[in-house]
Formats: sequence, C-alpha cells, structure tokens
Amino acid sequence: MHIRGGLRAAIGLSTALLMLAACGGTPQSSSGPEGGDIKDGGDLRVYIGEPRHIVASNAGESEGSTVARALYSGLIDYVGDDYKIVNVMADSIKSTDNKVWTIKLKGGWAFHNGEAVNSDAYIRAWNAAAYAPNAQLGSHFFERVDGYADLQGKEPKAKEMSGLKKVDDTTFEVTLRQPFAGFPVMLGYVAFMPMAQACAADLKACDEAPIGNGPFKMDGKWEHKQQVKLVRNNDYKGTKAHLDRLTFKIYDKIETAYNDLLAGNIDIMPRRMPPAKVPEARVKFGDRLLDKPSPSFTAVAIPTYLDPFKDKRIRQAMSMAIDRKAIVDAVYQGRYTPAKSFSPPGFPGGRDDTCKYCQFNPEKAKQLLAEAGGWPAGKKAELWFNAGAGHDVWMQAVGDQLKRNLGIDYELKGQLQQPEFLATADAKKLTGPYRSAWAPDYPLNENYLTPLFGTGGSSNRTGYSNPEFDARIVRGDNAKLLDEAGKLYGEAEDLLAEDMPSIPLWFDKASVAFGETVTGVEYNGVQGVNFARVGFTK
Amino acid sequence: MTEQVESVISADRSAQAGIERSASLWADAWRDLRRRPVAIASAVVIVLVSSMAAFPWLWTRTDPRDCPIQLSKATPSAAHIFGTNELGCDYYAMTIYGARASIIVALVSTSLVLLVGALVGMAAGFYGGWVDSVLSRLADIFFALPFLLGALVFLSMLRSHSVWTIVLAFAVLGWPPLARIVRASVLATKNMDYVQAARSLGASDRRLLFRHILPNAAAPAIVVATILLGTYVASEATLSYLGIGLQPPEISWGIMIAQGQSYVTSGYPHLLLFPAAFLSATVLAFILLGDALRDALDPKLR
Amino acid sequence: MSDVVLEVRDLTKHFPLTKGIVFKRQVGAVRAVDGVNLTLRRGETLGVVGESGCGKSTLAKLIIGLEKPTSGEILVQGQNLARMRGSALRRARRNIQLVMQDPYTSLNPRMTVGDIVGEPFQIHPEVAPRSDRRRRVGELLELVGLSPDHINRYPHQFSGGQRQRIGIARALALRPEIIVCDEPVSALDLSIQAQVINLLERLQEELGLSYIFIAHDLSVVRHISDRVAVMYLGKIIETGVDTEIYDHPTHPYAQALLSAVPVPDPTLRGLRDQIILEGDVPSPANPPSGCRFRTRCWKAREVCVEQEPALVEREGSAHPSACHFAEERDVVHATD
Amino acid sequence: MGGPGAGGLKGLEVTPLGRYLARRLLQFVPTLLGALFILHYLMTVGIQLNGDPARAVFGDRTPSQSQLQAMQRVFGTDDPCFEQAGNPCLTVFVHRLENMAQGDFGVDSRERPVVTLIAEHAPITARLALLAILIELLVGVTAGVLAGLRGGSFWDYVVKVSTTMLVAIPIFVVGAVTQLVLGVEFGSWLKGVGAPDLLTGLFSIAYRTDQPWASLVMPAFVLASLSLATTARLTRTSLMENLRGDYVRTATAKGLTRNRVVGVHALRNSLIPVITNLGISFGNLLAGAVVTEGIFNIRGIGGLVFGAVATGEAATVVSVVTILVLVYLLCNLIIDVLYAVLDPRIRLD
Repeated sequence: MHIRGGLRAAIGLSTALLMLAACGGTPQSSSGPEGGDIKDGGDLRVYIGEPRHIVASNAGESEGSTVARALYSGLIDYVGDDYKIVNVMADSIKSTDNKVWTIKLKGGWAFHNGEAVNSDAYIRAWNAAAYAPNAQLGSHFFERVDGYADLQGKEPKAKEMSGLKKVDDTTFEVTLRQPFAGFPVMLGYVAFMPMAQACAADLKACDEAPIGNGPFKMDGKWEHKQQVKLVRNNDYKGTKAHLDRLTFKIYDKIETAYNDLLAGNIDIMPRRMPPAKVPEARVKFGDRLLDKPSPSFTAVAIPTYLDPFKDKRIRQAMSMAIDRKAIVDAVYQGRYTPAKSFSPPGFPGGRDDTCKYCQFNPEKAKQLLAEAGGWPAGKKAELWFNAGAGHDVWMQAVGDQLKRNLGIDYELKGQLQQPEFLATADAKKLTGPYRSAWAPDYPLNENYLTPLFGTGGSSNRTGYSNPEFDARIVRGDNAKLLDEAGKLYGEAEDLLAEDMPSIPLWFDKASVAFGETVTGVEYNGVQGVNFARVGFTK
Repeated sequence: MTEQVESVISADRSAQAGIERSASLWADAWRDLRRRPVAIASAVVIVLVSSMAAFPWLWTRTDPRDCPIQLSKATPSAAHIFGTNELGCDYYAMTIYGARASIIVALVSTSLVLLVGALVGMAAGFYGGWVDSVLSRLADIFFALPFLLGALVFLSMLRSHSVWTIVLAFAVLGWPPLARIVRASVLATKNMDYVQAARSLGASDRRLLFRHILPNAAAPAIVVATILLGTYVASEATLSYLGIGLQPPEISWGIMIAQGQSYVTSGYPHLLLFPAAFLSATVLAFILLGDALRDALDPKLR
Repeated sequence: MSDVVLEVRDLTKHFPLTKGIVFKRQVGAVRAVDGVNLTLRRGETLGVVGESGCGKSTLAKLIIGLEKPTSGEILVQGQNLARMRGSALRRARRNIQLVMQDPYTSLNPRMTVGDIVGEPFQIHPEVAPRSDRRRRVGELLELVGLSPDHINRYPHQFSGGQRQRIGIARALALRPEIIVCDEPVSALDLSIQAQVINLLERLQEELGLSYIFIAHDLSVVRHISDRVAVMYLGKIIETGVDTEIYDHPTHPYAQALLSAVPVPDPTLRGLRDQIILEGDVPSPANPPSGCRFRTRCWKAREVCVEQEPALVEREGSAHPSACHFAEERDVVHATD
Repeated sequence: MGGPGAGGLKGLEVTPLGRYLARRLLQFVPTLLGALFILHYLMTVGIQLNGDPARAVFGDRTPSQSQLQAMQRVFGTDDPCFEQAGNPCLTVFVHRLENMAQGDFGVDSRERPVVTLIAEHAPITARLALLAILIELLVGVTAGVLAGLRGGSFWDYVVKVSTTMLVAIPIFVVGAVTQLVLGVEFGSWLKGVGAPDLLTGLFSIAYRTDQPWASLVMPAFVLASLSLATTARLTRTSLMENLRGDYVRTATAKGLTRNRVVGVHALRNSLIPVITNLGISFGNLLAGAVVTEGIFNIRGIGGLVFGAVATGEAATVVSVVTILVLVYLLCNLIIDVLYAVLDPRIRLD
C-alpha cells in the first residue's frame, strides 16, 4: 500500500545477498499513492523542539534525528508500519558468517557540497562517530565493530576502527567483534549516515549547517531555537522531494506549537501532541490526525536483587494487579497500547502476546502473592522515577492499583533529578520498582532484549541474569536469516515473560497532525515522517 | 492590707494600660479596618482558607488520595461536587487539602522573610559602618537575583522539592526588600530625638531597637509582608507549573492548576477552575487586606 | 568646692574627616569642641550661648554621655564620666539628665505619657520598685503641672508646651542633680516659653537642681542663668556671672553677639551701637591659628595670629576672657 | 562628568558625581563576585546532589566510561570535586573567573559560546521588557490617574480590583488564556479575513522573526500584567498626595484649569516614584519572563536560563544570571543618578 515497489527485505546470510539490487532505481519512482494529488512546490512548516544536534553522527534524540533524516540518506530505510528494510544508498549488504559484512554502494551519489559519497565517506563517518573525544551521541552504535575499544578513553589509542576496511570506492568491509545477525538492520539509523570531508574537518561547524546527502539541504544555518530552514536538493539521486522548502519551526512548549497548528501557522506536528489535547484534536483534525503505534515502551522495572522482589511470583503478582487499560484511559486518554510483551508487536521479531502475566487479574495476582508468602507486613513498596518529568501521575496510578488489588501500600520516590536517578539506577541503588523507558535504535526485537536483560547488558539495571536467556540471544545472533533471528530472540523473550524482571506497561503512540492542504504523510516509529513524500494538495 | 489591695489594683490598672498602649496605632488601624467591607471580606476568606489548611477534616471526610481510577475526570456531580481529576481523586477533597501547602508556604516564608529582613535591616541601620556595608552588599546580591530565576537555580540545587525547601528558597531570596525597608525606617528613626532621649537615659541597644525603633519602623514592613503572602501563594503555583515546585503526590493548588490547565479546552474546565478560583481568592484576600492595612496604618491617607 | 556638681576639664571632641573611596584615610578633623572647661555648682544655672555650629550641642551631648569625648574629663561628683562604661556609666547617668529642644520629636509617638515618663524607672529599676512606679509617674506629672489623669494619653494629644513638660518630667524621674537643657524653649511660642522657663526655675528652687542651659537666644539665657559662658568655634571665649557678661562683655565676639540682642525697652533703641561682624565663621575643620576669632576681629594684631589667648581674668576684664586685648565696651545699655 | 555636583568642594580633583559613580561602581565588584560565587556554588552543589548532567544526555542508555568522560568535558564537570558533596570546587571557580576576565564565558552543552548565546537571546528579551515597561506606563499610569483623581470612586474601585485580579491569577494561566482567546481564536479570524501582516503579528501565538516588535506586544501585556497593579497603585497614591500639595492649591487658585493642574503639575511630580519603581522592576522583567517566554515561544534570556538550569549547564547559568545582576545594578545606579539630577533636593551620598 504505502510502498509501491519497495522490496520486502529478506536479508539472507546463506544467500549472502540482498536482493534489492535487482530492483535498483525503484526508490526513485516519485509518485506516491496520492501522487496525482500532490503538487510540487510549497514550504512545509514543521514543529520540532530545539534539537541538541543535527549533524547525523550526533543527532541521537528525536528532534535532531527528525532534521537529520531530511538532510541525509543512509544505506537503508525502514518503510511502513512493519519497518520493511529498503535499500537506499546500499547496493547490497552481505555476510557469510554474520561477522564480516561487505557493503556495496550505489555509485554517483554526492553530498550537498558536491563531494562524492563513497566508501571513504562512510568509513570517515563511522570512525568520527565512534571516536570518544568527539563525544558523538551515535558512538555506542559502533560497539559491535572490531577495534571500537581503541577509540575510547581520554586519549584513545587509535582514530580508526580496525574493523572498517575500504575495498574500493563503492565497497567496504565491516568486521564485527562477534557475529550479529541484526547488523544490517542497524544501518538505517542516523549514526550510520555518511560524512563529507568538509564536515569531518570541523564537526562543530557542520552541526550548525550539516552537509548531507539527502533529499533536502540546508538553507543557511541552524537558527537556534527559531528554525532550521531546508530546501529541496534538486541533485538528489533518490526520490526527489515534492516540497520546495522544509522549515522546521522550533518551539519551547508543545502547547504553543499546537495552538499555532490550530491557527494555521505551522503545517504539521510530525511526532507528538500535547497529551491532553488529543481528544480535542481528534474532533478538530479528523483523519488528519494519525495515531500511529510507536515502539517507545514504558515499564516498571524491578530490582531483582532486592528482597521481596527476588521471588518471581511477587513480580508476577504485581504485574497482574495493574489494570493497564484503566491507567491508559485515565492518564493518556486511552491512546497508548497496554503492553502484552517486552518488544513491540509489529517490530521484526516482536509479538503481541508473550507476557501472560500482563493480564489484569487481581484474583490470580492475590493468589500468586499468597503463594509467595505474602507481602512483608508494614513494608511500603517504593516506586522510583525521575523528578519533574510528569511521571508522577501514572506512577501514582500504578501505586494505587497495587494498593487496591494487592494491599501493598506504596510510596512515591520521585525526588531525584534525571541524572542522579539514572546514576542511582546504574549503580543499582534504587530500593524499589522504578520507571524504565526504552526507545529502539533499530527495528529488531533484539534491541529490547540484550541491552536491558542480557547479563552485563549495557542498560541492565534490574540485576536480571539468566544464562539460558543469554544463550538464546547468542543463538539469535548467529541465525542464518533475519526472520529466523527474530524468532530466536523471541524465544529469549519468552523467558522474560516467566521471570518478569520488568513489568511492561504500555507502548506509546505517536500522533501526527497536519493541516488541510497537506498530503502524503507517512509515519513509522523509527523513521518518523518521510518529508520527501509529503506535499501540498493541488 | 489596704496597701496590698491598692497595689493589686494599681498593677491591674497598669496591665490595662499596657494593653491600651500596644494598641495605640494598631487600635486606630483596627477601628479603621473594621469599617472597610473589603478588609472584612478578605479577613473572612483568609480565616476560611486557613481553617482548610489547619483542619481539612472539618471540610471534607473524603480522602484525597483514595482514587478509583475508573472515575477519571468526572465532571462535577452530587457525589463529587468538584468532579474528579485524571486519576479519579475527589477534586473537592484535593482542593481543601491543597490549601495547606499554599498557606504554609505563604505564612512560613513571609514570617522568615520578615524575621530575617527585620534583623538584618535593624542591624544594618542601627550599627551602620562596616556592618551596614557587609549586610547591604549581601542584600544587593540577593536583591539583584531576579526572584523567579533565583528560585529556579536554588531549587534546582536541592535534591527534593517539598513545602519546606520552597519556603527556604523564598526566604533566602525574599529578605532583601524587607531588610531595605526596615533599614531605611531604622535610619530615619534612630536619630529621632526620642531615641536620643532614651539613650541619654542609659537605655540599652536592645531597648532602643525593640522598644523605640522597631515599633516605629514596623508598619511599612508589615504592609509589605501582607502583600508578600499573596505573592508567595501565586509563586508557588508558578514554580509548580515550571516543574520545579512541589511535586505530586503532594497536593497543592499550584500543582492542580498546572496540571488542570491543559485540560481546559478538552472539556474538563473544572480541573482548572476550582483550584484557580481558590488560589486567586486567597491571593486577592491577602493583597487587599495588605492594602487596607496600609491605608489604615498610614495616617496621611486617613 | 563641695558645692561643685559638675566639672568639665579640657574637653575635646574631634570628628574625623575621611577621604578615599575604598580605604578611608583620615585627612583631618572637625574640632567641634576643642578644650572646654566648665564648672557647675549646686543650684546654679550655667547658660551657654553662641552661634549655631559653635559646638554647643556637641558639648551637651558630651556632658550627657551621648558622644564619647576625644579627650578631657567630665567629673560628676568626682567621678569621670568620660572614662566610665557599662553599668557604672548607667548609674552615673541617673544624676545627669537631658531636656531636648523639640517637644514634637523628643517623645516616642507610640508610647503613652505614662510609659514615657516611666521609662527611666524601667531602665533603672533600682530607683523605684515596680509597684511604686505608677504613683511616681503621677507625682512627676503633677510636679510639672500636668494632670496625672493624662497618664494613658499619647504625645500627639498634647500641645507643644505640655509636651515639653512631659519631657521635663521624664528628665526629673531619676531625681538628677544636673539637667542639661539643650535649647529647651526655642521650638515653643513666646508665651509658652515663659511658662516653661518659669517651670524650670520653680523646679530648680524646689529640687535644688543645677542646669546647664544651652541656647542661642541671649535674652532667655540671661533671664534664667546665674553664670554665662560664650562659645565660639568649639571654645569658651568668655565666662562670668550673667551681669558681668551681659553688661560688661570684654571679648570682641561676646560684644558683637550681645549687640545683636533685641532691646526690650523702646527708649533705649538706637542708643546702642550694633556691631556687624564681617566674613563667615571659619570652618571648624581648619580653625585659624592663634585666636580663633581673629579673622573677623577688628582688633586683631600680629600676636593674635601667633598666640592663642587663654581664658583668664585680665587687666581689662574682671572675669575670664580669651582675648589678648580684652576690654569693656558698653554695647547694651539696658539694665535688667 | 559635571552634573549637579560640579564645582562642589574645592581641592578635590574629582567632582562629587564622579566620586559617587566611582564608589558605586566599586561596590559592584563585591556584589558581582558574591553573585558569581553563590551561583557557582549552587550549581556545584546541585551537580553534587543531583548527579552529573552529562549522564542525563544518554537517557536510559547507560553510557560507557569514555563516552561519559567526553560528555563531562563538554559540561565542564570533569573535575573530581564534583563527586564530593559540599566541596565548593574553588579551583573550578577561580578558573572560571580567570576565563571571564579574559572575556571567555564558557560554552553550553552544545559547545556554543555563552557570549554568542547571550547575543542571540538578550535583544529579544530587551525588546520584550521595553514593550512591557511601555505598556506598564501607558496602562498603569492611566489607570492610576483614573483612580487617583477621585479616590474612593467607582473607577478607583474598578482599577484596584482589576489590577489586583491580574496579580492574583498565576501568570501562566493569564498567558495561556490570552494566547487561546486573542491568539488562536481572534488571530485565526483575523487571518481568515485577510488582515494585514502587522495586525496578525499583533495577535500571533508565537514570536515571529518577521514581526520582531508586533508579535511581542501580546506577551508584553502578559508580562506587564504582574506589575500593572503596583504602577497603578503608586500613581494613584502619589497623585492623591500631590493633589493635596500646596502648589496644586496655588495653581488652582491662580485659575488654571483642572486638566492643566493635574496634567502639568501634579502628574509630573507623581511620576517620580513610578519611574523609580519601573527602573527597579526592569531587572526583574528581564528574567521574570521565564514563563511568558515559554508560553509565547520567545527565544529570550529567561528561557535560556531555564533551559540551562534544567540541563545543568553551569557556565551558562552562572554567566547569564551574573549579567542580569549587573544589568539590575546598572539600572538602579542610572535611576539614582537621574533622580539626583532631576530632583535638586536629593543629594548623592
């Protein structure tokens, strides 16, 4: 439907072939589904918050990557609600052992300044991103690449990762430390975008006016806290944009932006809406408000190393005592999707019913609690979250549920500011269940599993460690096919569903609202709105 | 016997005299205030709100933290006369319990500001010299820090934000204007002949300060303090709105307004209207009372 | 000498002059009182006259202990007030009290008359037992001619003259021997002035008080004083009993000063020669060398520049006069 | 220099005004140093108690040691003293002072120089504050005159209650309601009927770069609403006092019309305290704009500091707030000097 001509990616290892090559040029076909209605030209004014950075290697958060994705084109794109992988700059991405990957580029692409986008442009970009002194947010994406460690520390041993090797102008080789089936899936992330020489020479200047290779290019510099102005890149090799101009209007408060959308001063809010305004907006915008599933995930993680929580039945009981739908209805106007799994449904490898203890069943919950010997008398469950970010409301709702349905009295511990909260969590010093949120780096269920629950996982703060889980992850890493990998990772997820080191609560929903004359808006949770396909009606 | 009786009587009379004495200007002011309907209405509002703060159970038997989530955002009805909030908590009970934070913040901060301001102002004005220089420069620093920004920086330093940390922030930032007023009054008063007269009698510094200087310097400070009470109630709400004030599960009008305002156009105006009405009435009452007090204490305007 | 209640010896008060923006350094001093000697006997009134700015008020403040002298002694019954501190000073103060100039500002508007007059007892609780104070206040009010019923009234409910009486009652509370009156009537209407002066005289007789009466109004001073001292630029330049000074002034400044007194007897008007002084009063921060008056004196010679004249009896003067060329000159023909 | 004090005491090489200015400017030094230190200390303790802001950049993802270190260098929190609660980090402070003395105010977490940030943000806030002051003068004084001409009248009451109401409602509610009613509803309607740009600018929801003045008018009204009451009240009181003054009676007796008496004589004198108060509030307006700037999306100083506090950018907070303190001190100095120049009865000391 959305992607005519786009290829379903079956990234096979044994075949060592991305069959995308066969369909080279397809992405160029510029007519979208409503292609006939879209007029060429116009200036689309888009709401964003002030990005931290917009140069791709550093555009790690939602606002920055929204801009970066309009400025850059990477090796692949994730298309549609099921995140199908489509080659953009890549001609092929192959490996025989999941460890050494050979990437072939399409020739003839250029940066906005005219530099050719070749193997060097990618190797340069990835080394610059990984190099610790550059402090780029995209750095950790390269952890799996051989030699990454040499680029770390205050005075790194090397400036280039040994795992990157240029074969020729359009071919380079990536060697990973360990086999990882999901590597090609990562490549669509902004951190993997190419970098022009002129940009590498002065990363800071480049952040003010990135030299990209995408469908839009900078018009002047980033006007901080006001706007980022882009114009169509007429020399673009991929699908050319309909719009003449793309202006990101920067707002401090999303409420103001919403008011400006109502008044017609901006054309689209591409990701978020003020939560309280959504019911109202549904009426006002009708089908111009897209409610799209987002893979952002909220859970109450449990310190499994602490006493009453060591017993998994307690964890299971708590999970069953929470009426997720009631909370979502009350706090999020029914928008979010109550979670029944640990990785988002619709994600490669994700399913929507893995978590049997995620059902609201107070009777069963009480029974499980009783089996576990009950809740220690007089003890209050301390619920932790970072201060000043609005988490208090839903946390209180969760606490109320525990109190009503299990008789566990609770205390909200929301006084730590985010840095201290995260540091305390990192140090495993939180004294009770805590807010845990996760947004994916790449569309694969593995991204929700290894970092959070793997033994020694980079963000594993629950203390959960299960050798069987780790083993199943490794099995996935070595899978022959990506689909197969997703399934194997799913088997690891099944262990979580029994052990419940974390209580999944809900998956976010993105709200995309746009004005009456705007058309061609497509959204997915990883890529956001693809502005190259957006335009105004004729 | 007779002598004893007489001395008892005279002691009694002097006690009466004492009451009359302290009433002097205040008695006049009180007589004046009683004739002002606005002042009376303000005082009534303040008494009512204070009783909510001190004895919320007099006003409601509902626990504001007992929140059936199925009742989320109910509009006002017989069962919940102010409706419920998003978690289904009874909004009337919350509004009543919310008075406490506002009143404590206002009263305690103002008392502290008054105390610190008066002490610093008196010391600076009375002793002059380097004491004055040091205290005045110190006051300059805090005076020059814009109030809201100062509170922002100060509160961001603290690990947690409770009623007491907000009180502390307000007190730390709020005293300089008071100190200035008191200092100016003390400077104007300390060279008055009657102070010199008392000094020549051998009166101690303490006596001079508290018996002669302070009573004559207190009126402007007290008027300003009354207005501060109102300002602090409103500031607490603004801090909550900015996300650096009180935090739930604490209940305060500020939090309720800050959370409720986003629902105004979504069909739940009651979430803003009730706490805002209570807060505004309280602020208004404090300011109008301070205004009336100023008029009553200022003989020029009589 | 046993009847001397107060003796002032070489009393000086210098106010430092400073310069500099950050670090103040002393660049000089205003010599407000510069070597004053006085004696006051029991039951006597010593008038101190002089132009404004001559140091009269500073002298009063020094005597009463409101200012610390730079040097010199203030001996009250042989004790040096200038050296005393703390409770000893407080006790010594009981003996020497002040009546101020402006009855409108010298009474705390927030205190009742009873509290104002009774305050000395609170500061010196040993003087009167608590139970007795109210009665004593009543007596004091009666003594100055006010009704004891007014004890609960506030100052603003009284007239100027009545207020000054309250001030006097306050000064009398501790039964002092000495009262320093600093321009006590200059703020009052003429008719009231007489009442207050008469009250002061009556009290002096009844209570055996000694007054130091500071005023710029020479006729008032003459009326009440037994002896008079004339001040100029921080120094006493002539002193003696009132008739000596008023009728036979020997210092040119005293002569000039007295020549300006309005003459009450119309027949005598025009008979006197009024001396008009030329020039301004020199700055007390930088007084002239030798005789301080020489810059404005018509008799000034070389010696006046070089040598400061002492305050002694001289050939031309039967009483102490600080002029090298002291001699009588009849400036005021009026007799009392 | 010159001024009113010129030709004062002989023998002093500096005029009294010059001396006065020198003394006041020198007094700035301890005040500014004190403010610098207090701000530095607050930020330091904040980091020590609340955690390293560099950590927050990575969100829920736990950064590696070297990633964190790299970010700490950007934030300037790489000194070990930030891990010891209570340590005032004096070396960091001294270093900061040294840099400041050389005009280097540090960088924010994007490594943009704070000086640039200030240059970007200050003009807008200055415009906003200026407009707010104009509005305060225009509306506040008018209201005050209306009230003061007949104390106790209906208008007096209306002015008092309406201005006090504005204070009693939290500013964020005033701002949001204004934006909704005037910006969204009325502004959209204006646009619908094709009103000229200037008019839509006046009622725009957010700050517009193409209407740098007009689009600040509405926010300035909101900002001014807080102090309208004070201005109106001051004008009223001081006008009432002046109307009772002898010179007004004389002027009336001379047969001048009431308008002239009020307009020329009484009002002019009544405005002195009002203007003084405006001067004092200018500094506060500059920064009190946190809320207003947020609501109307104005890229100003208030928002800059708020954002910097939220992300823990010590260099930005310390520098910008200290500059605000300096602006406040200067405003007061100017007011004091003007005061003395305008009113010969007042002496500078």
